Amino acid sequence: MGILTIVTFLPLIGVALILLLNQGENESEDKIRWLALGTSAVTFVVSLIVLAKFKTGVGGLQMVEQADWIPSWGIQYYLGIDGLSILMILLTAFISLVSIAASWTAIGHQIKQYYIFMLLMEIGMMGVFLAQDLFLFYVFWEFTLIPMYFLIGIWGGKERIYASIKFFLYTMAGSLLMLLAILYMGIKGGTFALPDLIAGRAAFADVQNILFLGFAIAFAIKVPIFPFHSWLPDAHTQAPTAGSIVLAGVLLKMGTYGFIRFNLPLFPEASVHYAPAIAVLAIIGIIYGALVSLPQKDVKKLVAYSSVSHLGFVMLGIFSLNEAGIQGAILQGVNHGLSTGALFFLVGVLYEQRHTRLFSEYGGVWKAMPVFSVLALIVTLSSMGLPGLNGFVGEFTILLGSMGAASLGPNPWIYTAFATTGVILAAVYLLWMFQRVFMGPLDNPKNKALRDINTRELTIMLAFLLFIFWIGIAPSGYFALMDSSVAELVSNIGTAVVALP
Amino acid sequence: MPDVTIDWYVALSIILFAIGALGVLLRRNAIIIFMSVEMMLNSANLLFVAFSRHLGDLNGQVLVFFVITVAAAEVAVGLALIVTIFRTKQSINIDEINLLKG
Amino acid sequence: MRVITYFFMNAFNLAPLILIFPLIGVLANGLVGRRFVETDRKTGEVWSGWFGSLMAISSFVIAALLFFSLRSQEFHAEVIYLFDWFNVPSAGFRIPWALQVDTLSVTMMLVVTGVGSLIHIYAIGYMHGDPDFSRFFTYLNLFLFFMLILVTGSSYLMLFVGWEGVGLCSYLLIGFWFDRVDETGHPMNATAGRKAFVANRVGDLAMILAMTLTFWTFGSLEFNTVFQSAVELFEKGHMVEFGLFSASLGSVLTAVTALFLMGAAGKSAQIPLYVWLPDAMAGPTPVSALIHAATMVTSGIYLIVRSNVLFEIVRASGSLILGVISAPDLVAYTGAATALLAGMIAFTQFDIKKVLAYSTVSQLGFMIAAAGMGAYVAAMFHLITHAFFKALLFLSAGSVIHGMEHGHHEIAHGDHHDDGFDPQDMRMMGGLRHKMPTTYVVYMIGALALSGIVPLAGFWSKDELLSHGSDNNFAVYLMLALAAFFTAFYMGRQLKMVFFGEPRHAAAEHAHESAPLMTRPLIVLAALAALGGFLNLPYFTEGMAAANQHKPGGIFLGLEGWLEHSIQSFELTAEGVLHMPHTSVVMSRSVAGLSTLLALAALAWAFYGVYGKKPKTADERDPLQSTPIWWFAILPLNTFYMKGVIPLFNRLAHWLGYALDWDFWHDFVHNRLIRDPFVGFANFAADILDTQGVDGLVNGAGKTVRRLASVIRLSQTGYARNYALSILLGAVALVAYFLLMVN
Amino acid sequence: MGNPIVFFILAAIAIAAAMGMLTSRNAVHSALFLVLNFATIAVLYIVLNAPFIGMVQITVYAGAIMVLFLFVIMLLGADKLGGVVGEDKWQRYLAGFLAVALVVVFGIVLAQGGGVDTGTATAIDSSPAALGMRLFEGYVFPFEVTGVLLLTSMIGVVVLGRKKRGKDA
Repeated sequence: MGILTIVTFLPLIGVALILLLNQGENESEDKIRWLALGTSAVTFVVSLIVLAKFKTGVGGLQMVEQADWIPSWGIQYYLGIDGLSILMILLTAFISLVSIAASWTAIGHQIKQYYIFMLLMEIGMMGVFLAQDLFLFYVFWEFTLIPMYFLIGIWGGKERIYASIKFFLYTMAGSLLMLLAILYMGIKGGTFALPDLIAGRAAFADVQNILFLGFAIAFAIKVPIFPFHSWLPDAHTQAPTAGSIVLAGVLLKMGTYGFIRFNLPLFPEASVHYAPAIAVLAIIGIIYGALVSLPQKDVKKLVAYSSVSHLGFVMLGIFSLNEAGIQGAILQGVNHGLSTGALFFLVGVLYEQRHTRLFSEYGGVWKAMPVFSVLALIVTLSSMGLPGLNGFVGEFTILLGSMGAASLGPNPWIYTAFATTGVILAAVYLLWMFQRVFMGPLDNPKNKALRDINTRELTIMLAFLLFIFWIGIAPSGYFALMDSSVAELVSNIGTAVVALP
Repeated sequence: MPDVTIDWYVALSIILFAIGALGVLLRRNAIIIFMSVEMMLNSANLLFVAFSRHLGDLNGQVLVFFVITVAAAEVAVGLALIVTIFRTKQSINIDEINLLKG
Repeated sequence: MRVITYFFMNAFNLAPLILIFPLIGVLANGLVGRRFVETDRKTGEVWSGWFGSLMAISSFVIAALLFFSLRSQEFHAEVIYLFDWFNVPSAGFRIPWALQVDTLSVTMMLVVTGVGSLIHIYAIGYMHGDPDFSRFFTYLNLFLFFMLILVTGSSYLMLFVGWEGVGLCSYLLIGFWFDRVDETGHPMNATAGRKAFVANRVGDLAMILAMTLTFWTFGSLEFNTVFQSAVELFEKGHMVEFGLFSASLGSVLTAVTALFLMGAAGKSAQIPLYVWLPDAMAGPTPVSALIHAATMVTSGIYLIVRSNVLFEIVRASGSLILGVISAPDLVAYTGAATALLAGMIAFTQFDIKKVLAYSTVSQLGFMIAAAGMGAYVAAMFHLITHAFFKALLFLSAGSVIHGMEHGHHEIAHGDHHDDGFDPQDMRMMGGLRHKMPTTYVVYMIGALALSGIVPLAGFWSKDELLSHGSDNNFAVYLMLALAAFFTAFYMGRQLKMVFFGEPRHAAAEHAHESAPLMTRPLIVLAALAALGGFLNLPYFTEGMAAANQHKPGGIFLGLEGWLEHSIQSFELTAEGVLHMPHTSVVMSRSVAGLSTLLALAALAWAFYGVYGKKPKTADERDPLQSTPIWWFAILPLNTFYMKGVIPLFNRLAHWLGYALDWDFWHDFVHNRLIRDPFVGFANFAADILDTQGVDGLVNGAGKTVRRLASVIRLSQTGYARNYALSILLGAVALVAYFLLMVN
Repeated sequence: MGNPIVFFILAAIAIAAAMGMLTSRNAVHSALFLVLNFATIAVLYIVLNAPFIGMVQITVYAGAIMVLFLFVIMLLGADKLGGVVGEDKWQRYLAGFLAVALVVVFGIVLAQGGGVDTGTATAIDSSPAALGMRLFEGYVFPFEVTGVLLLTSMIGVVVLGRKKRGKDA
């Protein structure tokens, strides 16, 4: 059994152990929590082992595991990792660990089921990033919906049923088109293995625009690209804190990852063909998301819309179709996971104490919770893209990519200029958010009783901050991880697209 | 007098299978339904052995061996279930057992 | 002895310390300072404040060591590599964290750490008793840290780190008293900080675009590489090509430099982005002195001076923006216009700090204009002297405010009854020269230096700048000369209103001198403001200049001789690329004479003319209030932004957020247009649905599924027989299909 | 593949026994008919050159399994619950139709002679020894799994058959 299988299915052991425990007594509730935390911690450690075994100079797949699954259809159990997915694996392991730790006191009922779903979620996400067989990928892709559906539907806010069903059906509807595209290619190509399909992509070159769209819509809904974002504010606001963290941290990245992993290498000409259109949607998303964030009355909704804006940057980077753009996009995916995850966590800390997320209820919190506020400030700044913190690194690399993007025609600077306005707008809405919560007079008596951050929360935040600073100050190691794979991907696109100079 | 070909065995097997199926569908007594299932299994076994002979392939017999084993296990568990159900419902009438109703 | 020599002459390895010291200060004050101050106020303040100041002083020492090291190795610049920051090998994008130590950056380091140290010490006295004492010093040290990154960075990207970092500190310090509210209950300080940050971000947009463009043009963002390849490309006359983009070097650099101007306009408060600086006065006064007068706001000038090669290439290439004006000229005109406009707005202010704030905007305009004209050394010269006297003025103003507050405190006897008293309102002051003699003297020196009176620092720097203007760009010269006249006038007005006449408020009568901890740094700064001009004295006569071959020598042109190792301006002539003089080597007597005359006239006019007898009471109208000059109090951009752009923006955001995204897209399109017909169809088809409470397209689908299921579930009788039957049905159908149809 | 006369006799007995099982009102009779059916089939196995399977059929099916059935029938006293489905006549008709349809379909196919290859049978060594070798050469793992399955079902039966603590007793 290879290490990738282990890292994917390790949480199953935790699930099994939790199943054996009785629910109800306080003692076993704690046992469940510790078990879940321990399992995800071990998974995180294993993911670090994967990192240690990972060879940076290699562009292709590593640690490949391949076995027949349904041979008559050419479906394989095919796992592999490369520069495009290594960071996603680490992010998944990290976010899962953190979100389980973050649920410690926030979840009060049906604890057993809750942690089982969290661990199942982790399996699904790992599988999505590791599967190299389209069919296997699809199975994992759909599998992630189920735990998230329950996480929102059972432990969510007031409108949780509405939000969970909307989340489920919205993403499901998108994936159906992808399933059709996958089946078409798999049956025509006789295999579902991604590397084989890429090698034989000439076979379906004539319909690649349609196939591209089939995949693109599924991923676009997941990302979400404007105008497919309507499910996001509902899901984010209704999900429990940990659900939001996972949702923003990893689930959205599945969409952007899908574009990089499947759309670009499978349909290079179509990618170039659609690049300007997607870039325009991405830029609309950047500006629109930022503007819509501004007047929100609910903290979580603001952060949710800000995701639309941030993910716009990621999409722009991907469809720059050059090394800087794509690497920036991958890294920005990670950054968004960290910053927004941390923001959701912070909101959760406040919510646990005050049971409201309305701005009007807050103000001057800095006076009551100084340490918390400083941490929140750093995270806000990271989300805003302050140089020296992680957000800037990704954003700048993306903008660098888009400025030099051949895929965006002879005047890529127009795209870049519009995208960069997001930098201003991010400052506008994030500072407005920060001011409404933390600054001003502490005049709501309920806020005076707020306790500052406790050790558990501080530990979680420090874990976030470690990466926020690390990526911000010394990201070269992160780039080194993906460089070869991205270079190979880009040259792969380049050789396929003769039109490109 | 024609030679006995594989066709004859197929025919016999199908008839037995059909009778078994009828038993499952028509009888109310759970135990008899169970016996009918066994008969359907047997008809399949018969076909296996016949084809094994016909094609000169021993694997068919191996498979029958496994089927018999599984059938034995199945009967054991199935009968235990029937006993348990009888204990709670005081009946083995299949029409009174609908715990799976949606 | 040799060790010491080595130590002094080769301090380059110590350069990282200049960043590390402030960082230590940040960590110390940030992590433990609060607890320290809270346990024992008195000693805690001493420790916290002096530790922060000590870190600033240490940085100053390092800067001084670097200064000597540079001298000892003949001004040869060094780049000290620390570690990789960006490294994207396949994209060829590699930016290290590295420190550029050359004469230009060391100049900035000295100014920043020198003035910074004094202000740190002053702040120990000024912030005494503030509940967030240690937080203040954390911010100050953090600011120092970022400012030093800005000036020492070896690449545009590193400069940008400092650029944004100081913006952040500015935001934090303006909003230092973030819980203070105005009459309407609005937290004005927090809002002012936000305004500063957003205005700066507008400039940052330009910076990011400029940097990405620079990278694709030259393949690097490091100063040395960029400037070298810029000159090479220019000499070869190649086109710039990347991706499908293609343009001439001149037009690309025009875009880059114009974007740099926009960046500088944000940070250095130029038209059209100056509006944040006056509001920034909401921060504590040491902050206004350090950040919003002496150091941070000058980083725009530093940027332009640093990029002098690019600006000069644009000038030489003859590329115009939209065929109208070249980028360096635009810089010059922007600066001159700002100098003039801000000078006029300063007339109309009553807040002692706001006058100084607009004055700062105006003086920054001088520097920008100088840089735009190619007078880079003059710009830097004015930057340094301005740092001295404007820091002095702000700190003295702080001393005045402090004195007024104490006076008010005395008369109020701890009774916090507010009678509309504002310690910063000049109308409530008057006659303070008797109450606060030290402050009065140093303020006077600062004001005269700013007005450009011989032989104080401001005279020399402003004069150098003006004479360059009269040689190269007469329109700019005229605007600047007029601005200089205004400068003297509003300073005269301020002096008169604050220190002369009779006290117009009880608080002013009871004001008294500030503590020595505050006044001593003032005296040091006053000395610098008086003597700063000697940094770069011009030759007084043509003969003296000729004797030295028009090169720096002796006490003359010291700064020029120092900076020419970093500023490599050149112009294109028939012979090729030539070095160009940065400053007028010889003093222009006509320019100097005229500006001195104008300054004296303006001072006198303010002192004895307009404000000769007025105002007598605190609520008297200003004599200028009925003249057109007063329009500038409301007309300029600030009103336009606050009343026009921002409400419009907010309304747009609100409309997008609620009307478009929620009501239209979320509710109407998804619910009415997609869900309802869908559900309606489902109702019709299934005929057992009710239309109550259906919600959302997806809900509709969900409910449809559920309703469909409620029909289908009837088939799930739970009777094993029914299941068996259906299995058999399927089996027979399949068998029939395979056996009959397939054959 | 055997003497036609033998085949017909055995087939007739098997079908008759099956019908008997289907129609008996008494469950004990049904079980006995089934034993007869199994025994007939065992003979057919032997005719088909599968002596080992035939013996297993006798011992396991006709012996062990059917004894178990009888045992349960008597234990529960359920021998009198006879008859067929009462209310839903359509089910009865449908079931009958399907059974006939199944037979008819195969009948058609067989009549057309297109169903299976009707070549001559191949003789192979199917002695118990050969079967054993095949079992242990190619099917060791399934064999082991079968063992586990039996063990599992045994445990399952024990658990199911055990009286619930504190409920019945």
